[in-house]
Amino acid sequence: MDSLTSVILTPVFTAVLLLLIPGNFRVVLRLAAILGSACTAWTAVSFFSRFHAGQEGLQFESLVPWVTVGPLNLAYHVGADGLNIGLILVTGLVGFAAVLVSWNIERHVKLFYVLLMSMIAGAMGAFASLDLFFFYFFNELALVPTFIMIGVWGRGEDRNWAAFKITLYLTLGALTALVGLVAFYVAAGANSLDVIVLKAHLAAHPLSVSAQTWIFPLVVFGFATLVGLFPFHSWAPVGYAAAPTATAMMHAGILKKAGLYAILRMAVPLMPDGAHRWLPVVAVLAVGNLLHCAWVALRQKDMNLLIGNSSLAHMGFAFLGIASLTVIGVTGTVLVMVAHALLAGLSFALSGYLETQTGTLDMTRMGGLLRKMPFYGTALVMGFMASCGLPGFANFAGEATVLFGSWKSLPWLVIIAAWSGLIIGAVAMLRALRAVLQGPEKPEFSRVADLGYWRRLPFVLLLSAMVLFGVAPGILTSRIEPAAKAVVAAHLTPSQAGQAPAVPAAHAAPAASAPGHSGH
Amino acid sequence: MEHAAVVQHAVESGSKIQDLAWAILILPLVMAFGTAVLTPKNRTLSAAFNISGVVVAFLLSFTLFCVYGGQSVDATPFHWLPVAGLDAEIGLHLDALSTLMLMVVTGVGSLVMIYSTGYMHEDRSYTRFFSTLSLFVFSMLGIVLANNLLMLFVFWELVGVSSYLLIGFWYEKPSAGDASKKAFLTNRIGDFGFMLGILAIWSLAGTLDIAALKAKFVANPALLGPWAGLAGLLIFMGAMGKSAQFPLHVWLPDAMEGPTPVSALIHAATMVAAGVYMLCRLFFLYTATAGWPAALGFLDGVSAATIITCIGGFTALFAAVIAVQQDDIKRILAYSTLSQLGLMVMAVGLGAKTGDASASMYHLVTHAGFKAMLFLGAGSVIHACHHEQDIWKMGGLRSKMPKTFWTFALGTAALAGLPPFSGFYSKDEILAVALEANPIFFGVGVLVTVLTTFYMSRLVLVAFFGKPRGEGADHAHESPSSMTLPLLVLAVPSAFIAWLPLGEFLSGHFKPGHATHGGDILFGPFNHNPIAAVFGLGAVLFGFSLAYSLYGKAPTQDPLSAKLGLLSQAMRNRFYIDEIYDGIVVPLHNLLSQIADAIDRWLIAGLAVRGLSGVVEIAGRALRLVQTGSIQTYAFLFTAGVLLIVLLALK
Amino acid sequence: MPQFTDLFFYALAGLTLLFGFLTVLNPLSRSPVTSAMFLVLTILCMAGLFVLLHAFFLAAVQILVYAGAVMVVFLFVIMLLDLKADQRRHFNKIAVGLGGLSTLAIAGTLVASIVKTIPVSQTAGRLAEGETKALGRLLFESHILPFEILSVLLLVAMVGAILITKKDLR
Amino acid sequence: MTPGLHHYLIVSALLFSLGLLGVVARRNLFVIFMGLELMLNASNLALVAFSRYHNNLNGQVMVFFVITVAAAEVAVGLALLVALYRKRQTAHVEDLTSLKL
Repeated sequence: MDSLTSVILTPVFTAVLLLLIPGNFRVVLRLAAILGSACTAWTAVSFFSRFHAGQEGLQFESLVPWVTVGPLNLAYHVGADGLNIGLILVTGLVGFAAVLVSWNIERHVKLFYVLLMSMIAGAMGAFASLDLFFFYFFNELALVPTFIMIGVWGRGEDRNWAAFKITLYLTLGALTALVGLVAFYVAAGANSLDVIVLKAHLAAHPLSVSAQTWIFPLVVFGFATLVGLFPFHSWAPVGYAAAPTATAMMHAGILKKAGLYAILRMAVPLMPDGAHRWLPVVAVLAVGNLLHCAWVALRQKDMNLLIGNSSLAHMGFAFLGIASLTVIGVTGTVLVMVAHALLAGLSFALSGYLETQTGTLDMTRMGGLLRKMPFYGTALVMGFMASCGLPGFANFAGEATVLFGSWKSLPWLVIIAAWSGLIIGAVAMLRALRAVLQGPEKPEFSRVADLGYWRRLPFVLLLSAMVLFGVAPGILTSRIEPAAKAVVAAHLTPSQAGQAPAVPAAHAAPAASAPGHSGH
Repeated sequence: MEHAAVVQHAVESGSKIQDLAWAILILPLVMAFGTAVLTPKNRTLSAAFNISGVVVAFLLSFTLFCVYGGQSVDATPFHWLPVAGLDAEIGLHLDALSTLMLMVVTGVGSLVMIYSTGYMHEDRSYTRFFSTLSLFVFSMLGIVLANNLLMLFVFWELVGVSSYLLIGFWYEKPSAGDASKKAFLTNRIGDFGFMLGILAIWSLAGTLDIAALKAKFVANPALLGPWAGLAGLLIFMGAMGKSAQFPLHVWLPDAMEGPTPVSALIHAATMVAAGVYMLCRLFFLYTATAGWPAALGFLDGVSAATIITCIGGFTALFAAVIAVQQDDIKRILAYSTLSQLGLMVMAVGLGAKTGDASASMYHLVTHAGFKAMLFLGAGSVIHACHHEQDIWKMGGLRSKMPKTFWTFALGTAALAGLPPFSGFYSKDEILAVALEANPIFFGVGVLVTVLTTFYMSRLVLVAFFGKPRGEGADHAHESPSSMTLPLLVLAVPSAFIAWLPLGEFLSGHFKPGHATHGGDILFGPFNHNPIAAVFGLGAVLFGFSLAYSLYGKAPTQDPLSAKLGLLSQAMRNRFYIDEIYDGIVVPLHNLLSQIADAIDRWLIAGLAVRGLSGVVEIAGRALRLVQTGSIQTYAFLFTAGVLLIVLLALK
Repeated sequence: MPQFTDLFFYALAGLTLLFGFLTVLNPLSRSPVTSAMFLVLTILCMAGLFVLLHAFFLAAVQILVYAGAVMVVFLFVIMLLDLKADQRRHFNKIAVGLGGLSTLAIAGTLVASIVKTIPVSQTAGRLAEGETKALGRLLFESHILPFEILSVLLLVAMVGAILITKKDLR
Repeated sequence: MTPGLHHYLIVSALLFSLGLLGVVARRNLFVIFMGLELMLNASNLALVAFSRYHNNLNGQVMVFFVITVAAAEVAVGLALLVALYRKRQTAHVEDLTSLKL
C-alpha cells in the first residue's frame, strides 16, 4: 500500500515477531531484529526516493477516522511532506544502525530488541502522523522504552538516577506541551486536532492574539524541553552518558527531533502572532545552547558527555533557524535536524564501540588508538569533523543555511552561532581527537581490536548518508523548501513570498556533467 | 601567441574548456578516494595512481592555459544548495589568475608527489600520505576555480582539514598532534571572520557569485556603504588565517612537524598562497571607497587596504627578524615563507591605491617555485642526515651533496632577489609599487630583503660550508634520483620564470588593456623604476656581506646570539607569542568553560532540578506526619471530614 | 391519655441517652464489661422506643437478636480475653479534646438541621392493619433478594470469624 | 407536647454523637466497637421514626437488614479483635501503631 502507515507498521510487526521467538535463541533474535529494521530502513528510503520534490501538499496520505464523539474527533491521519520525509528516512537509517550496533547486549536480548523496535515505530509514527493526538501518543510510545533501557542496560552506577531524571524531565516537558495542546484545541474550537483541518479552520477565523500569546509559550517551551533548549537541557548529557549505545543513538538522534518537528509543524504555522512574540525569546535561549553547552562540552572528560553537550549546541542552530522565521532559516533547521540525527547516531555508535574495546569512556586515559584501530579512527575523525561543521558533510550545509537564513533578522545571534559552531565546537572535538587517537600508544589499551567487517556496516551507512547530503544537499532542500515556505507563510513579507518560487524554477536547469551528484 | 587569435579560438571551444576545468578539479579527488578505498595495501600502485592524477591535471591545466583566451569563462554551475534567495552553487571561473594558479598548484603538486616517493619510502602509512595529498590538491584546486563565495569557503575549510591531516600525519608524535590541532583551530578563527564577511557581503550585495559581485561593484563602488571597510577586513581575516598573517601566524612554524614534502607543497607554495590569491580575486572589494559603521568611527580616514598593508608589512618584518636566530632548517624556511607572505599581502594592500595587485600575484608565483625547491632541498638534507634538522649539527654538505647544494644555492639566490633569478623581478615589482604608493613600506620592503638575504646566506654558509659538525652530516650522501630530479626540474622555473612576460600577463588581468612595460625583460626593472631596482640589489649585497662576515669562517656556534644576547633569546622563542597565546587564549576558554560547567552543575542541574524534586520531597514528608498510626487521629479526621461535608451540604 | 405516652417517650429517650453516655464515658469504672452492660440497657430502651413507634416486630428483633445474641457474644469475648480495666494511661489530650469538640459540633449541626427543617406540628398517622403482617409481606415479596443475600452474608461472616480465630491456622 | 418526628430524630442524632464520642475518645478497642454499635442503633432509630411518620414500612425493612449486617459485622469484628489480642496481648489503641509511617 502506498500510504506512510507501512513505514510505521514494519517495526511493529518486527516487534511482534520478536516476541514470538523464545528468549534464549539469541542469534535468531538478532537476525530477526536486523532483518526487521533493515526493511524498515528500506521502506523509508523508498518513500524518500519516491517523494516528488518541490511539490506542495501531502504525499502518501491515508486518513482513518478513529474517535468521533461530539466535539472530539480524532483521526489517524498520516502523510508526508517536506518537513517529515527527511526525518522518516533518517529514522530508518539510524534505527537500522542502532540495531546493528547493539551486538554487545547480553542480558534480556529479546526485551531489548522489542523496546528498540517500539522506539523506532514510535519515532516513525510521531513524524508521520498529522493528528496531534497521535503525534503525542507515538512520542510517548517512543519515550517509555528509553526509561526502561537506561534503567536495565544502562552504564555507570548512577544509571537509575539518570533514568529517572531523563524520564521525569521529559514527561514534565511533554506535560506542559500537552496542556498547551489542549488549550490550543479548546481555543481553536475546530473540534479536531488534525493539523490540516486546524490550518484551514484558523485561516478562516484565527486565534485571538492574547490567546496565542499564552498558548504558544506553553507548547513551544514544552516541546523545547524535549529537545533540550538552554535552561531545560540538563537531562540530556546525564541521560546519554548512562544510556546504552542504541538508546543514546535513537534518543539523541531521532526522538529529540520530535520536539522541533512539532514546533515547526504545529506551533509556528498555526500561531503566527504567538510566534512573533515568543520566538525572539527562544532565539536568545538558543544562544545559551550555542555558547553554554559548547563550553560545557569543552570541559567533559567522558566522550558521551562530550557528544551529548555538543549535540545540544547543534540544537542551538536548529532553534536559531526557527527563530529567523525565513524560508532559508526553516529549511536550514530541517536540514540541521536531518544531518544532526545522522551525526548523533554515528557519534554515539562510535563511543559505544570505543567503550566495548577500552572499557572506559574517559578520554584522558586513552591515546594513540589510531594505530590499532585505523578504520574506527577514520570514522571517528570524519564523525567529529562533521560535528564541527566541516563542509562535505550534511551538518555544514544545514548550519550554513541557518546562518544565511537568520543573518538578516538576527545578525548578532548569527555571529555567536558561528563562533560557537566553528570555534568552540572545533576546539572540543579536536581535543577529543587529539586525546583519543593521536599521541603515543598506551600499554593499557594494547589489545584493542578494530571494527570487523560486519561491524563496519552501520558506520559506513551513516557516514555515506552524511556525505551524500553534504555533497548534494539539493536532494534534501528541494524536498524541504515547499513545506518550509508553508511553515513561515504567515510571516513572509510579500516580496519574500514572491521571490521564493523564482529559484526552484531556475533550479530545474539540468546540472552540468558533475559526477558524484545523484539525480533526484 | 597573439591574443586576438586565441580569443576567437577559445569562444567556440568554451564547452571543451568547461569539461577540461571540471576534469582538472575532480581528477585528484577521484584518485584520492579510489586509492584509499581500492588499493590501500598496494603501495606502488596507489602512489602511481595519485601521482598520475596530479600530473595529468598539470598537463590539462597547461593545455587549458594555452587554449584559454583572455576573457574569463564560467562553467555552468551545479546548484549545490538550491534554497529561495540563496544561490549557493559549485561553479568554475577561469581567468588569467585562476589558470596561472592552476598551473602552479598542479605543477608544484606533481613534483612534490614524485619527490615524496623517495622521501616517504620507508614510512608505514605510505598510501594514506598520497591519498591525503591528492585530497589537498583537490581542495586547493577548488579554491582556485571557485566562482562564488560560499564555494570558496567550502574549499577553504577542506584545505584546512587536509592540512590538519597532513601536519598530524605522524600521529604518534605528540608534538605533531598538537601542531595539527593548533593549525586547524587557528585557521578556523580565520574562517570565522571569513564566514561573517561572506554573510555581510551576501546580505548587502544580494549575491554570492564573484563575477556578479564584481559587476555590481564596478557599477556602484559604494555598494556596501558604511560596511565596506568592515566586510573587507572580515574577508581579510580569512586570508590572515590561511596565509598566517600576524595575529594568526603561530600555526605555520609548528606546521613543520609534518613531513617535509607536506611543508614544501602546503606551507610554502600553495595553501599559504590561497589567502593572497583570494585577496587578489576579491581585489575589487578593496579598491572601493572604504566606509566604516558608526561604531568604528575612529577608522574613518583609514581604508581597509591600508590596514591590510600594515599587517602585511609588520608580519614580513616580524618574521624576518625571528628567522635570523632560528636553528632548525625547516623553521628558518617557515619564517621566511611568513615574511614573504607578509610582503605579498603588503603588495596587495598597496596595490589597492594603484588598482593593480599583479605585483603580489607575480611574487606569489615565483615564490611558489623557489620556496618549494628550498623546502625539498631541506628535505633531502634532512633525509641524508638521518632526520637531523638543526643546522648547527650540519656542515660541509657542499661536497657530499652537490646537486642538492646547487639547487639550494639557486633557490636562496632567487629568494634573496639576485637579478638574473625570478625573485629579483617579482620583489622589484613590489618595491616599485611600494615606492609609488607609500615610501615607508618601501623602506620595510628593503629592510626585509636585507634580512632575508642575511638569514638565507647564514643557513647556506652554516649548513653547506665548513666542516661537518654532527655525525649525521659526516656520512651524508646525495639523495636518490627520485628526490633530486624534482629539485632540478623546479630549479628551471625558479631561476628563469621571470623571463616570461608574467608581470604583464597578470597586470592585464587587473587593468585590462593597459600594457605596463613591454620591451626586454632582463633589464626591465632597471630602466622602469631604477630606484627600486638599485635599492633591491644593494640590500641583497649588503645582507650577504653581513652574513659572510659572521658565518664565513664556519663557526661552531652562532656568534650573533652572543652579540644580541637577550634579543636573540627572544627571537629564538619567537618573541614568546605562543606563550602569550597559551597564557591568554587557552586559559580564557578554560575559564569560560569552567564557569559554564559550574553554572550547568549548580545553577541548572542543582537549583532548578534538585529544587523541584526537593519541594516534592518536603511536601511528601509534611504529609507523612498525618499518618500517626493512632486510630484516634484517623477517627478524628473522619469526623472532621463528615462535619465539613454536612456544613457544605447545608449551606 | 396523650400525656401518658408522651411521658413514656421522654422517659425512654432520657434513659437511652443516659445509658448511651454511660456506655461510652463511664465515670465510675472503666472496664469494658460495664460499658457492655450499659450498651445492653441502651438497646432495651431503644426497643421501648420502637414499640412507641408501632414497630413491634422490630422491637422484638432488637431485644432478641441485638441484646440477646450480639451483646452476649460481646460479653463472651470480653470475658474470654479477661480484659483488665484499662488503667488510666496518659492519653493524647489534644486528640481526644479535638475529637470531642468535633462530635459536639456534629451533634449541634444535626440537631440544628433537624429543628430547622421539620415543621414541629406534624403528627403521626394511623396504620391500616397490624405492623408485623405488613412487614412480613413486604419482606418476602419485594425485598426477597436482599433477604437471601443477607443469609449468605451471615454464613460468610460465620466462616470468616471461625477462620480468623483458629489457633493453628499457620 | 406529643413527641413528633423531630423529637425522635434529635434523640437519634444525640445517640449518634455519643457513639461517635465513644469511638473518638475511648482507648479500648472494644469500647470503640460498642460506640460503633451505638451509632448503628441511632441510625436504626431514625429509620424507624421516618417509617412511622411517613406510613411507609420500607424503613422498618431497612432496619431489619441493618441489624442483620450489624450482627455479621460484630462476628467478624470480634474475631479480628480476638486474633489481634492474641498476637499483641493488648487491646489498647495506643500500642497498635504499626501503620505509622
